[in-house]
Order: sequence, then structure tokens, then C-alpha cells
Amino acid sequence: MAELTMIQALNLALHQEMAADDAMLVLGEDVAQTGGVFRVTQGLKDEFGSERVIDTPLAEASIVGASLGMAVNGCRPVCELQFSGFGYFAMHQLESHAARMRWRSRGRYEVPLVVRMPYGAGVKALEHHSESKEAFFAHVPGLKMVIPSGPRVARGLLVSAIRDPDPVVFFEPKAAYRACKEEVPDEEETVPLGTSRIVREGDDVTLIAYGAMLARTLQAAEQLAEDGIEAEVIDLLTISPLDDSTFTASVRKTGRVVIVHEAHRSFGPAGEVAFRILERSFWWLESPIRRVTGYDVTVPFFAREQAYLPDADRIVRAARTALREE
Amino acid sequence: MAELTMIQALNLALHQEMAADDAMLVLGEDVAQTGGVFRVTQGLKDEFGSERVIDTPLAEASIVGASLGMAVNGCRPVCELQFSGFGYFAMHQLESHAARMRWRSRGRYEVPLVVRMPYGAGVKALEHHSESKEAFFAHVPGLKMVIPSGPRVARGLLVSAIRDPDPVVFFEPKAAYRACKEEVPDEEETVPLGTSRIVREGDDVTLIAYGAMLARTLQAAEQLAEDGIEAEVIDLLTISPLDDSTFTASVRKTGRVVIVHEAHRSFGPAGEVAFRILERSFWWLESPIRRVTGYDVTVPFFAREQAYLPDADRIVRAARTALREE
Amino acid sequence: MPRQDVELGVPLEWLGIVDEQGQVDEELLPDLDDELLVALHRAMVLSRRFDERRLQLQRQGRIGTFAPAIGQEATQLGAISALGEDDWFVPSYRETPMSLWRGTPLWAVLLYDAGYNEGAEPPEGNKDLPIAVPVSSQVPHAAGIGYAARLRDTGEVVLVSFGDGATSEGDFHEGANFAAVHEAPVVLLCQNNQYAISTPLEQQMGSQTIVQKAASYGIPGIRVDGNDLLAVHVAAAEAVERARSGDGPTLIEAVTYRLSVHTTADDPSTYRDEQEEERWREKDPIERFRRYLVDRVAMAEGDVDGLEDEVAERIDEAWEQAEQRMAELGDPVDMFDHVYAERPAYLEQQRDAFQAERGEGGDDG
Amino acid sequence: MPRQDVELGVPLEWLGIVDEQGQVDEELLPDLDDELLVALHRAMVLSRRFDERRLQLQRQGRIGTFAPAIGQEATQLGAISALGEDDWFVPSYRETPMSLWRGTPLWAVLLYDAGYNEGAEPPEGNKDLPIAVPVSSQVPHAAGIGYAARLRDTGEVVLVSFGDGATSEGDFHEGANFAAVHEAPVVLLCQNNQYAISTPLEQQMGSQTIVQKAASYGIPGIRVDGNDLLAVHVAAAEAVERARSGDGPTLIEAVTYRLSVHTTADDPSTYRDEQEEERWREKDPIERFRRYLVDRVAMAEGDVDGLEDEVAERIDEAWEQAEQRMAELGDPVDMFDHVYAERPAYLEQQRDAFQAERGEGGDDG
Ligand SMILES: Cc1ncc(C[n+]2csc(CCOP(=O)(O)OP(=O)(O)O)c2C)c(N)n1
Ligand SMILES: Cc1ncc(C[n+]2csc(CCOP(=O)(O)OP(=O)(O)O)c2C)c(N)n1
Ligand SMILES: [Mg+2]
Ligand SMILES: [Mg+2]
Repeated sequence: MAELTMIQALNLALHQEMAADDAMLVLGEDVAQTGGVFRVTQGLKDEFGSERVIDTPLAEASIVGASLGMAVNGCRPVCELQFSGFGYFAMHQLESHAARMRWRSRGRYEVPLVVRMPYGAGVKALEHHSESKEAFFAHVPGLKMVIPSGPRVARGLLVSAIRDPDPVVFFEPKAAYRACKEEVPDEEETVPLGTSRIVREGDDVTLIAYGAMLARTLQAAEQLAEDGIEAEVIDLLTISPLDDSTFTASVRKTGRVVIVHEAHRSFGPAGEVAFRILERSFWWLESPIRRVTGYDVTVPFFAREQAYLPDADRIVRAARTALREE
Repeated sequence: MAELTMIQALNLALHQEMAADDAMLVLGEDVAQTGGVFRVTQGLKDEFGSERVIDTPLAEASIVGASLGMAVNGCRPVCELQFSGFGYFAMHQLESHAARMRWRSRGRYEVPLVVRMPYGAGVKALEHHSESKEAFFAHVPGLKMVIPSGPRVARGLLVSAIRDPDPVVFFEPKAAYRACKEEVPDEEETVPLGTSRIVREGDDVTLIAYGAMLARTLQAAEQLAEDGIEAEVIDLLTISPLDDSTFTASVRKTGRVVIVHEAHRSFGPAGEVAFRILERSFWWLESPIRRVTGYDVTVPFFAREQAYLPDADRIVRAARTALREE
Repeated sequence: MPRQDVELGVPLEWLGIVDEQGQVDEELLPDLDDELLVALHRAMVLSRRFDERRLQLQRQGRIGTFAPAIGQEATQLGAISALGEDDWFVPSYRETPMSLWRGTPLWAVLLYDAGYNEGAEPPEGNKDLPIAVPVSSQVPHAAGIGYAARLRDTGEVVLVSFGDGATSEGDFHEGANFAAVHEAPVVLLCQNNQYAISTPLEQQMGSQTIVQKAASYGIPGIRVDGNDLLAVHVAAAEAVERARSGDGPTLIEAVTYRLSVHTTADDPSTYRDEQEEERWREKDPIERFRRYLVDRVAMAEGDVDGLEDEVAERIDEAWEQAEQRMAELGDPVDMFDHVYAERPAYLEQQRDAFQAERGEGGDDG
Repeated sequence: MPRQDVELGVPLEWLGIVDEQGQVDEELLPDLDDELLVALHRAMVLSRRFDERRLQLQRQGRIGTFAPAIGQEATQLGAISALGEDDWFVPSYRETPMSLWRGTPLWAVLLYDAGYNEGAEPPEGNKDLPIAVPVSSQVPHAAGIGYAARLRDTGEVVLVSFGDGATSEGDFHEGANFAAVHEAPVVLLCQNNQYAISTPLEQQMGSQTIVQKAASYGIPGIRVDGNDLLAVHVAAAEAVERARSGDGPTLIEAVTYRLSVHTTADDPSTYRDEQEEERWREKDPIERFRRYLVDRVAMAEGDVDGLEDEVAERIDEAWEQAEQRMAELGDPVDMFDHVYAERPAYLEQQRDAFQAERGEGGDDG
């Protein structure tokens, strides 16, 4: 048991899985010699050698495409794209191949592949380094889309993703990389894909979030509690396949919902969460589902990025509005 | 005034706009010499020459990227990607540049670019030729996403898209390319971007559709009418920016809604339409919003593609359920 | 020296063995078993007749669109016959002759053409990837399969096939470079059939040859007469050998011609003239190889007629089998299979709803 | 002939003029005005000092991360000085020296570094694209700008700059090929600074040189000593001239070295050793050019000191201006600008809601 940042927790997962399974590889731009621009893969090359921990050419489509080939030929590649803003370079390999190889070959070829990408705003980075387009990947059948919120679940989810027989897009919230430390057990721990969790119980309003927005949502819940409003906070963890039982059950209890994400508002993930609620818990709704999201503008350069992001105040206001209405 | 198929109507728009504006170019794979795999660009090369109607190398990212360059340097390129299933190859050029150049340069550089892509299932084509991932493009600030349903609006929308100062992704429903003919006026006619239309009035239930699904939705409305149920049918035409006034007004009248698209269900466009209704017309809803969509599976090869697609029966059933509930 | 030429550091060669007139360069002639030569001839004829039959079936509306390989049989069979059974084959979408040689049954090809996903399932034990439709996108896969083969020390080689137009795509570039950097055991076979749909080479690329693109990756390149089966075979065998012995990838440009349509949706008369087609028809690879066989191998002209009957019969049978399979495979509910290893709950619900609707009992939405 | 070498059909050359020891090849020496030479030297010094100051500012937390060009000044200024004012310049993200030469004010660069979108707006009349962060993605833009220039007969040339790692991306390949096929007036300048972040050339590409990639596109390639300003200038001037006269693109590989960090987030000691850096520091392009100037042009050693003071002052002033601009630009509501030519209704509503919330009065969601 050690207190770890998310970076350290992810690094632990990679180390342990590589040690446990010779078939596992790590590849990407600058992942080997320097351990990645965020050092998530630090130490792996020294321990497992440069055949299993590979600095690739600067070419995202081939990183994903070659990983797929490795997966088909008996390996378990975990590749890194340096920022999710550069994931679009590999979109066709993900959509047209990784997601389809099992299906296309009628189960003959599996693609046990993890594509790691740091995502999200809030670290004063350059353009394209603050993207949150998880909706792209969540909309593709055959892919799984996972986003951890803190060190411990990050480790558990990454282990599950690596062991999963299907391709997983794994978004890591840069803003949460070093934001806090958590106790992470030394021994194996997994968090199953496709399961969300209640991180705070409450009867008055359901707040649904994930990734870097979870911390801000919990902050909002604290603020609401000061006024005697008890929010139930749900951390989605897996965006697709989406666990809709936990939040629809919560809505049946509270009748009021706010969905929070930093992705752009229009055509963002909140739409799917809302539709599942409509389909399963409509009659329990006491006010319209609300969302607090990034705006429909390109994420501004960092001087203005905090204004773009949802914060606790916006979430509190939305919750209050949801509670006021009926 | 002539009776035209959608292909002919689009061709008319291209001819007239090229004749009217020397700055307009058409480029893409096989668009010049043969007039495109669907012949939408037929005759353009003969009339306007191979400098303005360009057969490009087989490379989607550079087709979009070079088009952007042309747009920045005084041209109005209309480029074709042969099928929307190959549009992911150019995703990074669309997301990271076309959508952002105006914004990045603070208005100094405009990108008056149209990216045409045939989309959708139903024509017995090969794998990747039946995609409907308009949600990708609709989620990107700075892009517009347009989908016509029939010949006349196709022509009017394409003209508007060409004249628009911003990049427009223009999806053409293959299944509607030659499905019917419509009167299309010889003289100029435009359909404004960002405006949906009511194609059938009714008080009982609102059916919202677009593209190739409009015809099936209208068919469903006819079937419902046989039982005395009057459906209001709305054709979105522009997916983004989404006109939410028309359908939210309709919902206030009917209280019941079914959204239809052939895109996959999860994280599909219906989520956004539903959320706008929640935000603007929740209190008028008399039953949960329902959706009839493609399933969350890769579009099957063509022997099974009709089973994948929404049909009139599924839409009718959903409407009846929406009406039954309260 | 202040101004001087740069050396490439890799060989770029041209190779032909049996020319159009049937002239043979004895020194370059490979030493192949007669049995193999006869089998290759048979495979060429089978592929040709199979394509012709499929063109008919398509016109009759019994199958959908497909990409015939007519004219490219020497390239495909010359190359694939250099690959071992335990090696990997990564096709694009025009490789029926190669797939048949590797063991895909005729009926499976027909099933695919008729729009059934089941046609794409590789036969048991076979190491072919399924058809890749997005041009060039399979090249990085080959690099990865090759990397894994080297890492796991399996001794496997990977042959990946693509067209002339495919070399313009970023994926070709990235995949070739990935393989080159890692000296992966990959053979890059470019079937230069002169056109990408309607687009001829000179509008496709700035370079005069495709083989010179090997220079970009620092790998050997060989340009070969793609209608000369023996030349292609020699080039491919050298490349396979190089790959297997750890010396990395080779780019082969096989210069050939698509004698038929791009796919059945295509009309070549809109972009090329009869004379050009005629010139290439004179270079027909099957005819050239047949003459060589009759000259060199104990094969009589008569054998060819027997072959035609045999081939026609095999194709008839295959169509019957395909029809039978189609009848069995009617159920569209199978579209919910193989999306993930395990079907997630929401997909199970969608499947249930689909089944219920077909019973007309269920709700939707 | 049955087996023979393939000809590339394009020249691939190496060029150097003033070597490390200051030896000059008189025959290759270009005939440039003293005034221009002095201005280029001044620009090199300004860029170097500006990068150094920015490294300080970044460490103090006053600006964010950026990519210094220290060590690459000869490559950048040699090349950009061959371009006319009416030509286009398409940078990636390490081209501050070039941008400054083209007229971007120092304060705008600082504004960009401090996270203000306003810093990316090109100055009035200037034909530079803004910084492109996604590696290689700007290469196709240059091809398109060039195509339009040719079509509209403007006489413009486009210079696009990118790194060694950038050549691995599909976009480089596609963009270069597009330009080559259409003989667009484009100069492809590869700044080979030996590393892509931590990745050295030999892990980046299979080829021994970058210049040989020109063969893929059938365009001339020239490899040049990138720390020799005159050599780079000559190569670029030839390429610009070729482009302008309608003979299409050229690939220039300028061999140089990034003497400093990749960006301020980088620690080079994790991937390269002091000795290597030392060897390259001895080849410092500014020092080499200064010696040449003192020898050849009527410039005294003393002039250099005055230059340092002048440059320091300019940078001080620029930082003051930038701070002033930042103070004026506080309002985040500007993030709703320039998304489209006209703000659509839903975005107007989001903007209104944002404004209302800041007044603490509004609802959200
Ligand atoms: C990425 C992508 N873009 C476009 C297409 C449509 N398309 C199918 S085949 C083809 C031409 C391919 O030409 P080439 O590589 O020469 O191979 P050939 O068909 O001649 O064998 C095109 C453009 C596609 N399948 N994939
Ligand atoms: C498409 C893309 N992938 C990854 C990155 C992250 N990244 C920024 S610079 C860089 C290395 C670029 O190397 P090179 O092309 O040699 O240029 P240099 O930085 O050395 O000037 C990388 C990987 C990026 N910006 N864009
Ligand atoms: Mg071809
Ligand atoms: Mg570099």
C-alpha cells in the first residue's frame, strides 16, 4: 500500500502487467527512452528492454495500426498517443480496423489493445493539448472507452483494460495526473470495465461526472451540503459500454439530475446519459435533466481555459436550478 | 424547372456555382475524368477545365488539407471524399485545422470549404460504404454539418454550403441519390443552413428525422394516419448548428417525440436533439422521448443491412408506444 | 566536398525473365518444380474464370460489387507462391487469386460477394487477414504482425499487398517506415495496375516509378514485370528470404495492368481507350505463362482444355455451396454477434428488442 | 535488359559553403548585399536572446511552455531570407526566428506563449499561417496554397517548414506528393535537428538521409549544412526560383541541431549526452556566421556588443508591451468569438449564460 499520484498508479499497473504477461508490449512516441512526456511509462524500458518497450516513429496511424497487427499476432500492445488531440490522426485505424477486426473475422482475430491518451484541459498546455472528444470513440461499436478519475481507479481500470480481449481507448485526465495522491494497494486490484460507482450518496439530486470533472463535482456536492442539499455523485468510469443501471436507479431516488463533462456541449456524452435516463427513469424525473459542460467553442489557449471548463460554482448553480424547478 | 434525381440536383448546384464564381474548385478522387463514382461531378471538367476540377492523388488527409490551403489563398474548394467511411482519414485535418483556422487566426483566414461525402446504408455496397457518423463532425465547434433528404433541398443546401464562409461537412444520402425525382427550379434557389423544416403537420406526435431516414419516417406517418394518428414530421437538414426552435415548438404542441436516425444508437445525434427538448420543452412532454436508430453494431454486410436500418414499422411502433404511455 | 550527389545506400532494380515474346533469360530462371509450375498455371486459370463467372453473377444480381483481378494473375500468384504456409498474408480487396491459393474456398469468396459477413472468416489454420477495404490501411497491420513475429521469434514473414494508388496514402508511408525502422520481416507488394479507379499514375504520384519510394525507407526495392510470373516469383522469393533472415522489408513494384473493370460499378471507357487495353491484352500473363509451360514443361496443349472443364465444374459446385450456405444464414439477428468478446447489457437489450419486434410483439425505442 | 538499376530521374545533392573551420568555397558563395548579411546576423542574435529570455520567463511562471530554436538560427534565417514578402510562409511551432523575420512582433510571440489566442493573429498584410502544432499537418496546407497561387497566377511561392520527425507522418507524405503531382510552387524545408523530442533519427526512419525521400515524389532534393547560413540561403533561393518558374517543389534537408530543450517540458539529459551537445555547440551557427562577417564584411567585432544591448532593449520593451496587452485582454468571454463568421443562436445563448453567470445572477444548464 503506497500513496501514489495517478501517474505513479498507472506506472504501477504497467509494470505489474508487463511482469505478469510476456506478451504485453508498450509502444508510442518517446515512451521508452524518456518514459513518455508525462513519465507514465518510466522505467519500463530498463526493466523489460527495448523490444517490449518501443519508441516508435512519429506517426499515430501506424502506432495504432501496427499495434493492431501485434495484437493479431499474439501480443498485448498498450500504445500511447501523446495527447488525445492527436488521436484523430489514428481515427481511421481505430474506427475501421481495431473496432472491427473481431467482427470482420467472425471472432478469429482478437485485438486486445489499449490505446492510452492523456486528455482534457487545465494544465496550461498548447493548442490541441486540451481536447476531450471521448464522444467520438464512445460512438464506435467494438471500442470501449474508459476514463478514470483518480489514482486508485486508474490503476484498477488500466489493468482491466490490458486484460480485456477487446480494444480499449483509455483517456487519462492530465489535470488529475499529479493533482492528488491516493492509497493504492501493492497487490493486484482491478476495477471492472462497464461499471460506474457511487462516490457520494445523497437523496436530493444526482450529479453524474467522470475524469477530471469528478473532483469539481465532489466540490460542488460539498458546497450543496453546506445548505443541506445532499447530492448523490456518480463516477461513470467507463463511458462505453455505459453502465446505465447505477445512474438510472439514482435518478429514481432523487428525481433530479445534472450531468457534468468538459467535452463540448452539443453532441457531447451528456446526450447519451440523458437518453438512457429518459428510456429507463422518465417517470421519476421531477425536473428537466441539466448539463454543465465545456462550451461549443474550441478550447481557448490557456489564459482562458479555466473559463471554458465547468467549475464547482456552475455545477452548484445547475443543481440548485434543477431543485428549484418542478 | 426539371424533374431531377438528387445526383442531378447536386450536379446542377455545382455547375451553376462554378459558373458564377471563378474562385470555386472541385477536387477529389476520380471527380474530374469520370465525374465521381456516383457521377455527381459529371461534366464539370469538360466545362471548367482540369485546373478547376481536379483528380487528386488517393489521400484523404491531403485532399482536405490542400483544400484548406486553397481556401486560405482565395479559392472556394468543394472537395469530395468518396465515402464518409473514408472520412476518418481526414479527421485530423477537419478537427484540427478546417474547424479552427478562422478561430486560430482571429478571423484573418477564412475557410470557405465544402467537404462532400456520400453516407449511409442501403445500396448493397461493400464494408465501410454504409457509415453514418455525422455525430463526429457535429461535435466539432467550427464545422457545420448538413444532410439533405431529397433532390430539391439537396441543391439548395449545397449552394448555401458553397457560399458559406465556414467549412461545411456535407453528407449525401446514397440511398436517396437516385431513389426519386423532384421538381428543381432552373433559377437559383438556396436553403439556408441552420434551419429545419416541417414536412408534414400533425398534432399527435412529433417525428424528427433527416437524410435517407426522412422517406421512411414519412412512410411511417402515412401508416399512422391510416389509424387517425397525425404525426408532425420534421426534417432537420442541418445537424449542426442545430435548429432547435422548430422541433421544440412542435413538441410543445404534441407532447410526444420520436427521433429517427440510421447512425448507431449510443452517443448518436438523437442525444443532442433530446437534450434540447429537455432544455426547452420538458414540461410539455407527455411521455418519454423515444428513438429509432441503427443498432450499436458495425453496419452488417449488405445481406443484413436492411435489418440494421430503421424502417417504417419500427418508427410506427415507437410512435404508438410514445402515444400509449402517460 | 561542398556540392556533391547523395548516395541512397539501397539498391533499386528492375527485373524481367520471360518477356512478351516468350524470350527467356536463362541465367535468371529460377529452379522450380514442374508440379509447382503446373499448379500455378491452374491457379491462374481458375482465378480468371472465377472472376469472369462473378462478373456474370453480378450482372444477374446474384452477388454484389467486387474487384476482379483479371490481368494481374501473374503478379499475385508469382508473389504468393513465394510465401510459406506458416507466413502471414495481408490483402487489400483485389487479391482473390492470392486468397484462393492460400486456401480460402471459392464458396467463401462468393458468400462475401453476396453480402454475408460469414464469407470474411478466414479458414481454420489460415493466417490471412480478412479483406481490407480502406486503401493502404492494412500496411501498418503488416508492420505490426511482422514486429510481433520477430519479437516472438516465430520465423514468420508477412506479405502485404496494395495498389499503385495506395502508395499515396499516409498509411502506406507510415507502415513502410515502421517496418523499415524495426527491420520487420515484411514484404511490401505493390500491384501497379496503372490506375486507381480512373486515376492514372501520372496524376497519382510525382515519381516516375513506385520502386523508388523504397529510398524513403532505406529498404531495397525491386521493380518487376508483373505479367511475368517467374520474375515476380523470383523477386518475391528474394524478399521473403531477406525478411526471414532478419534483413527487413523489401518493396516490390509489380508492373501490370487491370484488364477489366475497377469494380463492377466502374466503366473504364470513361478514362482509357481501347488501344491501350488492347496493347495490354497482348501481354496477357496467363497466355505468356502457358506458352512457357508448353515449351519447357511436359505439358501438352491438350491439357489446357481439360483444365478449363475442371475449373468450370469447381466454380459451379462452389456456387451451389454458396447458395446453400446463404439459405442457412438467413437470420439477421447474427448482426449482434462478434462486436465484443462478450455482449454488453445494452447490446443484449437491443438484440432482445430486435427479436421481439420480429415477433411483432414488442415495443421499440 | 532483364536485371538492371532503376534511375531516380531527380538530383539529390549535398551543399555546404562555409565550413566549421570558416573555410569558404568561393565558387559557391552567393552574391548578397552586406546590408542583408548584417540584418541576418542581427536577426540570429535577436532570436537567440529572445529564446533565452523566454526560457527565463517560463521558469518564472510568466509564460507557458514553448519550443526554442536555439542552434537552428542559420537554417531558419538562411531559408526565410530567400522568400519574398509576397510569398507565403507555413510554419510548424519552432519557427520563431522565421516569424520574427517575416514581421511578427516580439510581443505577439510573448502573448501566444502566455496563453492568449490574440498572439496567433498574423500581422496585417503578412502571409504567414499561424503556428501549427499537430506535427506535419501543415504540409498539405502549403500544397493547397501553392496550387491556388499557380491557378490564380499570383506568382507566389510557399515555404513550409517542419522537423525530422515530421517526415514520418502520413501528412508529410501526402502533402509532398500532392505538391509534386501538381508542380505547385512549394519549398519543403525540413529542419533536421536530429531529434523528435527524445527520438533520434535512426529510430525515426529507415533511410540514412531525409533528402532521399524526395525520390518518392520525383522532386529535386538538397541536403545542406544547416548551421551554414549561406549554404541554406543558396539552397532555399534555388528552390524558390525553381518554384517560381513553374518547376514545382524541392525538398531541402537542413542538417542542424537543437542545442536546447524540445520544449520547456523536456529534459534532454534523459536521452542524449553532454559530449554530443558539446560537439554541436562548437558548430554554433551564429558564431560561424559572425566570424565570416567580421572577415568579409566591414563589420567590426565592436559592432557585436552594441548589437547585444540593442537586442536586450528590444526584448525588454516587447515584454512590457505584452504585459500591457495581457492586462487589456482579461475578458474570457472572447472565447466565444471567431468560431464561425456569424455566431449561431445556440452559441449566442451559451455566451449569454456565461455572462449572466459571471454576474452571479444566472442559471446554468
Ligand atoms: C481510404 C480509401 N479511400 C478511397 C477508397 C475508394 N477506393 C476504392 S479502390 C480505390 C482505388 C485504389 O487504387 P489502387 O491502390 O491503385 O488499387 P487498385 O484498385 O487499382 O487495385 C479507391 C479510391 C477506399 N477504398 N479507401
Ligand atoms: C500529430 C502530433 N503528434 C505528436 C505531437 C507531439 N509532439 C510535438 S513536437 C514532437 C516532435 C517533433 O519532432 P520534429 O518533427 O523532429 O520537430 P522538432 O520538434 O524537433 O523541431 C511531438 C512528438 C504533435 N504535436 N503532433
Ligand atoms: Mg491500381
Ligand atoms: Mg526534430
